[in-house]
Amino acid sequence: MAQMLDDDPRIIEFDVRTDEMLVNMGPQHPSTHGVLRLVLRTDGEVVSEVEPHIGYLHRCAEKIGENLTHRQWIPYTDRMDYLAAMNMNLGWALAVEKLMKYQVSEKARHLRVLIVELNRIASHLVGMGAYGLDLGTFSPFLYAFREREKILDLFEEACGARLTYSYITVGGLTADLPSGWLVKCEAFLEQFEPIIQEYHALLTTNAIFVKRTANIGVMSPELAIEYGCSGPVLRGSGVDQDMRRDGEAIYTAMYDSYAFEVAVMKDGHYPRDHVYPAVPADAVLGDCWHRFFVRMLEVVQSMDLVRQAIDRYSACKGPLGEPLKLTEKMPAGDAYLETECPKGQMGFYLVSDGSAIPWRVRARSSSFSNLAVAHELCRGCLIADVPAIVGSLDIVMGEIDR
Amino acid sequence: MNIVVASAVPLLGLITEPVSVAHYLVVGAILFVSGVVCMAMKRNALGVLMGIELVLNGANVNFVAFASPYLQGEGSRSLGLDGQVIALFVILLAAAEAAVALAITLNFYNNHATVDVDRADDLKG
Amino acid sequence: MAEFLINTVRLPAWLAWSVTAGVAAALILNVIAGGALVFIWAERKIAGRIQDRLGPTRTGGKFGWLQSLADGLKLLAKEDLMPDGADGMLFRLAPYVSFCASFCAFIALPFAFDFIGQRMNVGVFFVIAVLGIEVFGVILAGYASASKWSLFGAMREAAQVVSYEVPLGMCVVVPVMLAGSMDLVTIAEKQAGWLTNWYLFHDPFTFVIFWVYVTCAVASVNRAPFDLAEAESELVAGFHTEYSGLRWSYFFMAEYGSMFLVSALAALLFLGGWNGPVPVASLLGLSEGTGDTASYFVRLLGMANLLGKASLGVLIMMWIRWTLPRLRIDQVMMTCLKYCTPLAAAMFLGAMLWQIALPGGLVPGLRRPAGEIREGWLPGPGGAFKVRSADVGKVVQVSP
Amino acid sequence: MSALPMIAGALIAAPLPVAAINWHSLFFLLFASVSCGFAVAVVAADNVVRMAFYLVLSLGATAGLFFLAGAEFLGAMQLMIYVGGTLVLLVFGVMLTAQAPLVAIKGSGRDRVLAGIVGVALLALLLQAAFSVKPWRAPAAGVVAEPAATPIGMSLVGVRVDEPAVGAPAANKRPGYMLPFEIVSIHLLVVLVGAAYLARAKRRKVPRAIEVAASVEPPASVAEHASIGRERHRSGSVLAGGRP
Repeated sequence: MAQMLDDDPRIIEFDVRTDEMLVNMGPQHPSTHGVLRLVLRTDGEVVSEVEPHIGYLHRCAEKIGENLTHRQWIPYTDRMDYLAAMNMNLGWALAVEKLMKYQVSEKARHLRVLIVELNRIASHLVGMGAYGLDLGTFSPFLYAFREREKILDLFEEACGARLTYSYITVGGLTADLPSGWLVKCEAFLEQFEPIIQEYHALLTTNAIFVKRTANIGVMSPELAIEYGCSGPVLRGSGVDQDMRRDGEAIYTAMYDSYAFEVAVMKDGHYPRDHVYPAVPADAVLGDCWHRFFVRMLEVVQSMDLVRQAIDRYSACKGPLGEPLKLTEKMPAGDAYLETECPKGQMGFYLVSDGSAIPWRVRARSSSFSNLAVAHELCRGCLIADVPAIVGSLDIVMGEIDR
Repeated sequence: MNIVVASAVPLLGLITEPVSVAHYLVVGAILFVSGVVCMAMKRNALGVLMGIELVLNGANVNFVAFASPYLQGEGSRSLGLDGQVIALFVILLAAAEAAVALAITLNFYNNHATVDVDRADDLKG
Repeated sequence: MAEFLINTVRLPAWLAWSVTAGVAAALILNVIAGGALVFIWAERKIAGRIQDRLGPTRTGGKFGWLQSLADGLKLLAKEDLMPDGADGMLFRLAPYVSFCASFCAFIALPFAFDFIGQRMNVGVFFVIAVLGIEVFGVILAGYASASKWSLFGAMREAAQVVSYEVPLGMCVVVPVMLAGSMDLVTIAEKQAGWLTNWYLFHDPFTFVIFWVYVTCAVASVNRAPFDLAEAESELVAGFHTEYSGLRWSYFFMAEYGSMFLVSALAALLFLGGWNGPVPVASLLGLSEGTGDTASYFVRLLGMANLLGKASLGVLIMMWIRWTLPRLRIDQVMMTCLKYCTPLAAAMFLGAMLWQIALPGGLVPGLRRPAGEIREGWLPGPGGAFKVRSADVGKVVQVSP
Repeated sequence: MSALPMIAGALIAAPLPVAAINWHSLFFLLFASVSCGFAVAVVAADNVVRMAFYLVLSLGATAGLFFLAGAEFLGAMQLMIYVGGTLVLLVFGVMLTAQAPLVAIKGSGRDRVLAGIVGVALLALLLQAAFSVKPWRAPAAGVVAEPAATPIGMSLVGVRVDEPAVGAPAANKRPGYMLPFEIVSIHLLVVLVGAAYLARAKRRKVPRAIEVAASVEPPASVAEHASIGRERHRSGSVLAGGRP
């Protein structure tokens, strides 16, 4: 312990007697990603404690879910992680399907993978751009949004909405893809691929960016597990866990026959399926840079998955299949399913009394657990590191407050 | 009104006559006295420090005045460059003095949690 | 101009001088205010282009150039708020302190030969000194706002600007040493002629120190990546969090004013001032010093030259701002103390030794001599002695 | 300060010949009144930040006086070092007086009266001295000061290039300021090191707050995943809305 403290250059005890200050970062603050309020206890520029205060966006989503049928609640899941609404839809749909032991058609399965992975790209683009914004660079944010717009255009064409899709629903999807969509999607992937190098140049390998993120907010794998972190935050600490591979059968079955490598540092290196920039010397496993880098890798990974899904989807003949009726009754019992959303493992739990309306609905939010670890990571950092650390957790308040 | 004008007319000389050394000396004197009073009166250590700065500055004004060639009237001679150089050294030493005094104030603050010089009586018997 | 008013228009001398001074002040003021308008527009357009956007297009005029004007109107009409716990007097005064400092520094800045508010023997020094006072307004604003974010911003700015004054001063001293004068006009005059006469290309050390100067200048005017005092992702808006309306715009004008100022200073000290890369005027047989109409034309050309160089500097600062992330405060200080200061000191020493070793430069005849001997200046064994007037103006190597 | 309204009154009432105004004197008056006025304001103010602000204005105006007296280099120096130095004073003032009681430490009324009496007496003495020598009151006309920056610089490296004052030793005998300059340089260095030492930031083995928390027995599970300051968190938060 003492050894660690000696090595930590940030812990400097000044001889000057100084007063601690309580500072409210948020709920209206440019870099808290929505209505998050962080109370900082600072000694000059050094933050000694960070306390997240949440609940400003609480909308009783779970309680509402107990008064609607399973399919009626889909639009409310849109509004949890509104940056990855498709993934939210899928999580709930799969949970209900698990309870009902319902199997969607092969075509619907591949379409779900396609859509969900595309949404993962969009979500990571926002996370990446906003992270640049947290560190004071504005342009990558707009570069990221430019590409995200194209994904949203695709979604709009597929389901009519740009943010809250309700596309994936219990028992399938609300509609099949329009004709010509796949070509556009492939064209997008084609032009998007080289742009990732641009992001790497502006952020990942930028000297100032590395200085600001490497060795900042280092989270040990043990700490990550203890706090229930998941997703890129967990994998950034070197824990090899991805629900798409390690999850329950009903979920992993979706990714059967898909080839992908979990974006995590194993044996001292990241997957080598593509050419990625080298890990900078200053970066320590579990710091902000690694969390960011894992997201960047997942963008490429998702692109591969989308390509595979396009192939498999177009190989499937026959109809997509109709989703379940709004009032389809569920068997009595309960089901819990965690899926790998862009922000982490999103779990939905429902208890049914045999009607179409669930008796109890609960959601396990990944951002909630990821945010909880912020106060551990921010201890002893500088004020400028707080946005860097909280931004690297890539939280969405809609999901935390529900 | 008449009284004001009558008292003001001699003051008109201030803006019609050229400036002499005596003008500068008056400014220097006022700065100096302000500094002395400040040092004597303030209980805030930083205030005392500012008083010292004022005193040194008042002295500098005098040096500059005596060094200036076009303030010199008949029968007196300018200090020339020497006056300016001495003023320069005063400025440098004042900066050094401020640094040390601040460090002392800071240490005092650490030990007493105040910058009130009246409380610096630890050595009192 | 004053002479013209006295002799031709037959104004009384005091009025003539007042009018002249007023015109000069108004011109400088308009350089700042008008410059701010143009630069804000340019910043928007540049940011837009860099970010694959169009920038303002719809406010009116071609390319949306009325946008800044519309902004100005908005700021004028905006309610002027003051926090409850603020120190009213200091809160109100702070923007003016900043703006005045920025404005005052322009007084000693020559725009072309003889186009200068007040030619000063110690011009460089004055500009740097007055520019340093700008931070004062920022600190007052931060303190008086009674907001913790403002206070953080102010403390950061104080630490940063005071630290960066050291390497900045060292960078500035090198051209001063080469020219043998602190007068900005003299320094720029010495660089007249071809591109190779610019102090940037004087020797390798000045080339390096120019980039140190650029770094320090960006830091001392608080632009990205050193814009910690107003880091919006950390400190909301830093020292001007609580300001709105006209007062806020004074800070803004001060910022753009000092951006232009340090760029112009860079042009004057390293990039030949108002002298272009090719001495067009002297090739045509014109001179800027004679006082006839042609010389005024040459001066205007020089002014365009200087304004162009300074604007280019400002544009580069904008480019940097929209590209790089922001440094952290300890990294900013490290950059100053660990890199800029030692580098500036070493380059200063190097430039000095170069002057002794190769006073005429590597290629003789390509460059004007840097230092000149004036009468009675050469130190001898018995103190100063007179130099023969035939030697005056020649470069004499002083043995150490 | 009271001279200003009187002059203004005089300007209105008396048929003042504007052409007779000596601009140099007018600017002198301007700078002098700012300088003196704010020097007095430093004495009168209680808030330490305002005091520093007044001091800066006073020193800045004094720099203006130096410019008027032909000491351009000294004026710029004053702006850079003195005003810059006071800036640091101000910063420290802000830092040290974040608590309200320290912003305004007031002297007692008795002190004020006493200081006022002494001050006025001293001022009277000094003014009398200032006006006592006749040549000091008689200004020279038409003398233009030589730029002093270069001679000062040369004198600091031990060479005098300025015109000797009347009655001064011959040019090559006059002393340069090489030695004082070196002494001052060393002095500044020593002061810098000393000040840095006095107000140093030193590293402790364990941060203060953790020391306090170390006295509280940490839960067993904590020791397993040692991370910086974890124990401290367990010892309780002081933040509003603390955890259960």
